[in-house]
Amino acid sequence: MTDLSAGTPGVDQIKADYSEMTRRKRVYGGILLIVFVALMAAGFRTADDRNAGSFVDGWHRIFDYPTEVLSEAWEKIGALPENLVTFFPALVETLNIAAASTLIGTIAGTFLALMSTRGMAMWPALIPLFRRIADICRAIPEIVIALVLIFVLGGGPVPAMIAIAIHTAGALGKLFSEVNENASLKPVEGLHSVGANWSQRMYLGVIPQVGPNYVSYALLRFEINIRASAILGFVGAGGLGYELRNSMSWGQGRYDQAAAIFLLLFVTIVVVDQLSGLLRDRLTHGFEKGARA
Amino acid sequence: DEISEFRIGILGGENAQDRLNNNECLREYTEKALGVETKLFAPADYDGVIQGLLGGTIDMAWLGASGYAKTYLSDPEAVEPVLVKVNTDGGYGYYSIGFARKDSGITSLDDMKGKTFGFGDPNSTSGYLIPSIEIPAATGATMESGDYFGDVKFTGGHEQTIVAVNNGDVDGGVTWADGLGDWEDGFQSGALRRAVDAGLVDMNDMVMIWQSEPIPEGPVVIRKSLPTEVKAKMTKLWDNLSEKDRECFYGVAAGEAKSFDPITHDAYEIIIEARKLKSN
Amino acid sequence: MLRIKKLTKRFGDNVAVNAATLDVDKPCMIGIIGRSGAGKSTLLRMINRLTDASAGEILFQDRDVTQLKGRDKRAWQADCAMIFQQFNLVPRMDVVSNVLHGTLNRHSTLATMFNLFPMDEVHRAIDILDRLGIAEHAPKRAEALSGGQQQRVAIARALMQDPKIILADEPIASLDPMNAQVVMQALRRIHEEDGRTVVANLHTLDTARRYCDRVVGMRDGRIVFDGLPEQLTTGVAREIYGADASFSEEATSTEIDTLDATQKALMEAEATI
Amino acid sequence: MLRIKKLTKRFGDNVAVNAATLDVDKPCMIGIIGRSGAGKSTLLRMINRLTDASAGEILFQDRDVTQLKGRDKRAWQADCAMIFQQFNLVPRMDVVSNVLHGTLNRHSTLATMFNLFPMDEVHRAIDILDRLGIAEHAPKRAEALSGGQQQRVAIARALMQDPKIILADEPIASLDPMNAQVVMQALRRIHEEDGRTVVANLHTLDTARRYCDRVVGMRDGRIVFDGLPEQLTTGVAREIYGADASFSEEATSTEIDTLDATQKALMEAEATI
Amino acid sequence: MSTFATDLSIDELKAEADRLFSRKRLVNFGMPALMLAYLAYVFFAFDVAGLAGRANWENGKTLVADSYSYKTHVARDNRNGEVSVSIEGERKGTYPDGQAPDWVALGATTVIDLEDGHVVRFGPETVEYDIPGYGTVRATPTRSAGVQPELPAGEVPDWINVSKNRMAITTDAGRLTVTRNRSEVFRYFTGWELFWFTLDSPYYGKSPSQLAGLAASGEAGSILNDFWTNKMWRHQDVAWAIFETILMAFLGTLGAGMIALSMAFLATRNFNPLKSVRFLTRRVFDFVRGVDALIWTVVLARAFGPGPLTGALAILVTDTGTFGKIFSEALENVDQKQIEGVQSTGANAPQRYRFGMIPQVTPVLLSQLLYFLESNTRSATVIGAITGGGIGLLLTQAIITQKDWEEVAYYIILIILMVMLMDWFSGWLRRRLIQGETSPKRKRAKVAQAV
Ligand SMILES: Nc1ncnc2c1ncn2[C@@H]1O[C@H](COP(=O)(O)OP(=O)(O)OP(=O)(O)O)[C@@H](O)[C@H]1O
Ligand SMILES: Nc1ncnc2c1ncn2[C@@H]1O[C@H](COP(=O)(O)OP(=O)(O)OP(=O)(O)O)[C@@H](O)[C@H]1O
Ligand SMILES: [Mg+2]
Ligand SMILES: [Mg+2]
Ligand SMILES: O=P([O-])([O-])[O-]
Repeated sequence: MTDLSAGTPGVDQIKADYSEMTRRKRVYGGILLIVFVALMAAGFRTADDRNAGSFVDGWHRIFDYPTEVLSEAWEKIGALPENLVTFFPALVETLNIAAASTLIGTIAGTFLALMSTRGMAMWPALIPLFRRIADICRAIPEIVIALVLIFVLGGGPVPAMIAIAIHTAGALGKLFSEVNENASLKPVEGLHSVGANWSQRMYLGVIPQVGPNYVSYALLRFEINIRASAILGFVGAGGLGYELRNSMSWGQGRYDQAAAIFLLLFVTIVVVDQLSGLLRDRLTHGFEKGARA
Repeated sequence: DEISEFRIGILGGENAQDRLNNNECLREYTEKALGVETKLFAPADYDGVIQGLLGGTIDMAWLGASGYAKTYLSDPEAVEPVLVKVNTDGGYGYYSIGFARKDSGITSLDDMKGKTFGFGDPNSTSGYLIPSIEIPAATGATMESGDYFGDVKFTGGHEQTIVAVNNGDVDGGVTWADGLGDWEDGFQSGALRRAVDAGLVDMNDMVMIWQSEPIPEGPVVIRKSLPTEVKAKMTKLWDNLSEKDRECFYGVAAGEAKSFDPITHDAYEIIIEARKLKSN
Repeated sequence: MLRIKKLTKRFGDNVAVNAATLDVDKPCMIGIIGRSGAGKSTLLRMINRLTDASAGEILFQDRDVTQLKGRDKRAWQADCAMIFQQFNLVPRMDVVSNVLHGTLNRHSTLATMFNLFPMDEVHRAIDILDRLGIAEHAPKRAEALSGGQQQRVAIARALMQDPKIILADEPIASLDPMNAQVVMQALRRIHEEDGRTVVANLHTLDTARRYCDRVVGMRDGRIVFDGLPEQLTTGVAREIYGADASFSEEATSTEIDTLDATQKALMEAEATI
Repeated sequence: MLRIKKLTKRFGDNVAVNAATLDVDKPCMIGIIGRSGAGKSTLLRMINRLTDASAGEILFQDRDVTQLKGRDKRAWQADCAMIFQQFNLVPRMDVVSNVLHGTLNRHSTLATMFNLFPMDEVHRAIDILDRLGIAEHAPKRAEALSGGQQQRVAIARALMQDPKIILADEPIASLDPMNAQVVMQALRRIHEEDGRTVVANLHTLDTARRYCDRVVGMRDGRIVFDGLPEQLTTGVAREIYGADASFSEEATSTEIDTLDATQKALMEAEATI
Repeated sequence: MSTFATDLSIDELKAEADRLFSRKRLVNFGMPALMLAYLAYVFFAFDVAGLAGRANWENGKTLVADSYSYKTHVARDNRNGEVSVSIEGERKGTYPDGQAPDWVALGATTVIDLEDGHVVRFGPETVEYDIPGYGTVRATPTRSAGVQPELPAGEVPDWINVSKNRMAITTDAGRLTVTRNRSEVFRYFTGWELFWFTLDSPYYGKSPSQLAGLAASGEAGSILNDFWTNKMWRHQDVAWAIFETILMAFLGTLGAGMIALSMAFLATRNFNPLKSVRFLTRRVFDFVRGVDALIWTVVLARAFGPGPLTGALAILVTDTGTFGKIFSEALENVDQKQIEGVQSTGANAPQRYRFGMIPQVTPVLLSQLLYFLESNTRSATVIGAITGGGIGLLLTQAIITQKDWEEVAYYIILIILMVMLMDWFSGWLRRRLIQGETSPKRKRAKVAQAV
């Protein structure tokens, strides 16, 4: 690392090389920019072309639908409290789907992560297997699993819960194993040397290190899962999404209900978002404080 | 005023790609007739097509009666009905059929008391609108969950209703059929027949528990603001399709039928009233 | 007591420990020296069974330790405590819990999950901490302690195991001279007072000379010296370290009083560049 | 040349620099010493106009620098290069680009947005790097360099500005002794060869003594000493640092040769505990 | 931090440790207990026990079996005596008139060999089914008297379902249904039949080597065309659908990135001193993020109609909120030192941003963008299912109509591959564009945090 290394190229050589590098960078940068712009433009044109309405014709109509919904909702503003009460149980169901699937997914994700991290896995040879399992769980959109399960199990919250839990397990499995990779293996080795078994090593050596990060990610996932569970309602998995789809789909005449459900959903998402943001902040913050002490 | 393209919407109920394939010939005829590029769109549910018609992004579609009523109620100036499918027997009606599993012991609406009842799509005439009016008339109670039926659900569509009943997910449900032919075959056409053909249900395991009054077949509608000449051309094209190309007609009409014949808004007043009734 | 016979460890083509043979017949304090990569750590890790041997035997009271599996292996690990250069504590847990980890082998997973350590063990842990002079830190998190204190917690954990042997892998390498002294003295005291065998990898000659009864020198995986500290002449040291005549023993020293200033400063400068 | 008159900076109730007055009439190398919080950084930052003064004047060639705005202020900054303790380079950009940042003030915004610097400036940048002995690192990213090398890049950036004054805020505080020496020698050489004024905040007395023509001592925002290095006796130092009689000058030393071994080792022991 | 004596005696320390451990045990028992209690509540609230009873495992089996097998229908129209053979009973899978696979012998009496001794005969009047180990079942369908079954003596087994107008027999070899109008045999085979070519293609049934030979002799184009336009599996449409899905994700993500970047400055303390504007921008971000992309799809469908543009715009709107939040946080967290370094040379504001800030935030922004590209591919699938189009629509429709599970399986596999490909691609691009990451792990963790 010292500058005394012999045989350094002459300054002229360095200058020539550097000029060459700069030119090359400029050319590449230019090409990249052109390619990017061309891709965006071509992509937009294709999408516009394959769409029923075009962007130019439609953009001034983007407020038509919200206006229709809101004006009806406003007319029937008196019915709002009643609507809110009517759909509250559906909200509880949606929250339950999200919470239960987050809980189950977190547990499964923890397992997947421990199984697929070098130095922690119980069966190191199977690390690639568990990684692929996590990848696949993550790659399948929830809606696919949910629809298949609805076929077998019938509609309702359970297919949605399972579908979201599977996806959550995959997503968290990946995130957690990244956290694990950053965790120090020293405590694990220390525990190994006293004759602790695998579960003791994981529980005492790994979990305390990664716990706050895990919780933080799980909370984030909970936010995402509330949306997911609402979306799955659209395809028959119950909860707020189901109610929202029915009333939106009926349209005029039940837009007041749609607005009420939407309000419930939106407020819930924002509240959970804020709360979990606060909590996560505290977790990571507290974590740093602990390290500094 | 000129148009630069023509967009036809196709309702759900069958595989999206099958629907597009069945209507491909119609697209080609339209292109020839109008001389502009023509596209087919097959959104996931009834509402997708309706929104397209309302927003002016879809020019023509074959709607269900209730769907037309919704379009009309949202914006009376959006579309006008021009044609209707006429069955082989000359009529243009079909039925909403209530059914249940044989082994559940349910044979009539009376047995359904306290049980779970399944509707299809909220915008379906036979899967929701008509039964939601006629069944309360028959039972003398509302369709609210817990009033007469223990629970009332929307399954999302005709196919889902059949599966839900077959699975015991709901105890009874409603779907559509033409009422012709045999129960064992799932009638001549309709959602039940399709399910039988697909090997999904065995009609021996099912019983019919209710049948509605005839429901008028939904209209083929066209956007009002299109140039008169375009509307006339398209109406003529559909009208003549049964003579011009039998194969194509079969695909567009989704089965055997006589032809598409002209119809006007008045035929749907009653459905519109019914729908108004259901809007709170 | 502890007999190591032709113990060998290969990592691919690289032979980390090459037919090491060692005989310990009575409790004593052994220092293992040798330059980086000589195989010191690997040797200790094989004894503790953190690493599997490629060949050879480790006999403890005439039982072959290398053959143990599962529960037996963990039981052996419990008998043979290990102290690491980087302490290897659980940093976010409190000191007492870290010390109690020494008893894990005796408890079921479930019991440890619910923190069901018997109270008398908790008290014994505090007694051990007291013996090492850090009892007042008991409720603190391990990460809140200084390096020397953490290493003493690690020693406490080892003592909690009530082991027959204590292995220490460069226990003072990451400590400053003052803490190093405290830690080495603690180890020596444990050996003297409890009569336990202590095997410590050391990277400085003078530490080995000062605290050990017996010094083993390793070079390129082989044991090239095994004798009393007094036999460790500069010539022998040169051989162990494979150094030429310019070798100055003090270059490896960490003892507070023997530092040659310039030498040290230069070394550090090098290390940081 | 540079005249500072009653320069004051208040942060709320806290007076960081208190009526500092300084007169530099010919190019020289000035070291500013004082303990942490004495106001050294604030003083330099005010001269460079990174921080606005609360009161007082900074006159450079009889123009009041504190009053400059916009373009004029930036032109002054270009004339008065600053070197930071943490180098303040753009770590993800290559070394030459970092050096070229020294010319930003001379180029139009548009050209610089696309990173279009004239080729002859690129060559000059490499020449400067060569002068500082790090030309071969030219195409590397700044973050890939060691601390001493990064600081030399920062110096190169300063030289690229072709400044009338170079301000250096503890340029060697985050460097090890060897790199510190290289960097200080580079600064000294720049002063000697180019005849530029260099003002450097230093946190060690001996560095100030060794490299500076003139030493300024600050305490609690005030300039309490201004004289030749030779005048800087231990007594004066004690006053600057506000230390009691136990103050030992070497405690602040980073020079390689003047280390007192025991002292040093103890200090480190303290630092790590 | 050194060891200064405290005034706690050893016994006091022990007592303190006792308290510490009881507290820990409380937490150790309490947390799992709470989780268990919640799961138990969910178990009852969702009626999992009842669901397990209602679950239709037959459907599950059908689904699994159907996803790797297909059935060939041999159907006789009892009114006119015509026999047709078709794969999956679909028009586009029908054998041309007079043709049939070799296990079907067409004639006055059509003999269908279901193997293992199972033989079905469609006679002019009567349908016969020889079932080994049971006997021969006969049925005579007439318009007037319904289906008249003749079964071997004894109890009717549960795999035979008879009523007046219908008879259905399900065996391992196949399935026979007879109604008054129609007699039909299903025979099941493993595989995805007609995946490469449909029956009407001259290349149907050719081996790969034959095809290679034909391709070499100049028919490659037409072979490709027949495969591409396969009516059964519609490879062309599927490819377009996948493309549309990716297109939605691509346009939505990058469009959102560009809009969010320009808006993020408005929400950042160091660039926008106006607190009210900052507040407003942030609430806008929160709002568009809080309303899910799915809702935006529904809202935008009125203006733009169905299609990929609507889906792309829905993603764009939602992600503008998400990116806006992430980007403004990244902008607020920039290292001031670098900016100061550039500032000290006399650089003006744009130059300070260009050199002091852009190099810092680019990696963060880029990696976020690329990460979302992958996750939006999944969102686009869902959005497509509701209105947009693309592979999501194909999939949901195939599931809802519930007959072609092999197509469902095909689509699911394609979706998984697509998402994994996008994951790999975005990861690859991330590494390429953000080369020389000093600590990739830390950055990745940061990225993940934001998702
Ligand atoms: N897990 C491993 N995989 C491959 N090679 C290894 C491994 N562990 C150790 N080695 C190699 O074995 C040899 C001996 O290593 P070991 O750590 O035992 O040496 P050491 O004497 O402890 O050195 P140090 O003083 O650096 O700790 C070295 O060449 C090392 O590279
Ligand atoms: N931006 C600021 N806001 C408020 N107070 C500040 C600010 N910058 C510096 N100060 C205060 O001004 C005083 C002088 O700080 P300055 O950084 O100039 O000291 P210094 O001599 O450079 O010390 P060090 O050796 O720690 O760098 C300190 O009390 C410091 O807390
Ligand atoms: Mg070692
Ligand atoms: Mg300072
Ligand atoms: O409106 P339907 O066609 O579903 O009755």
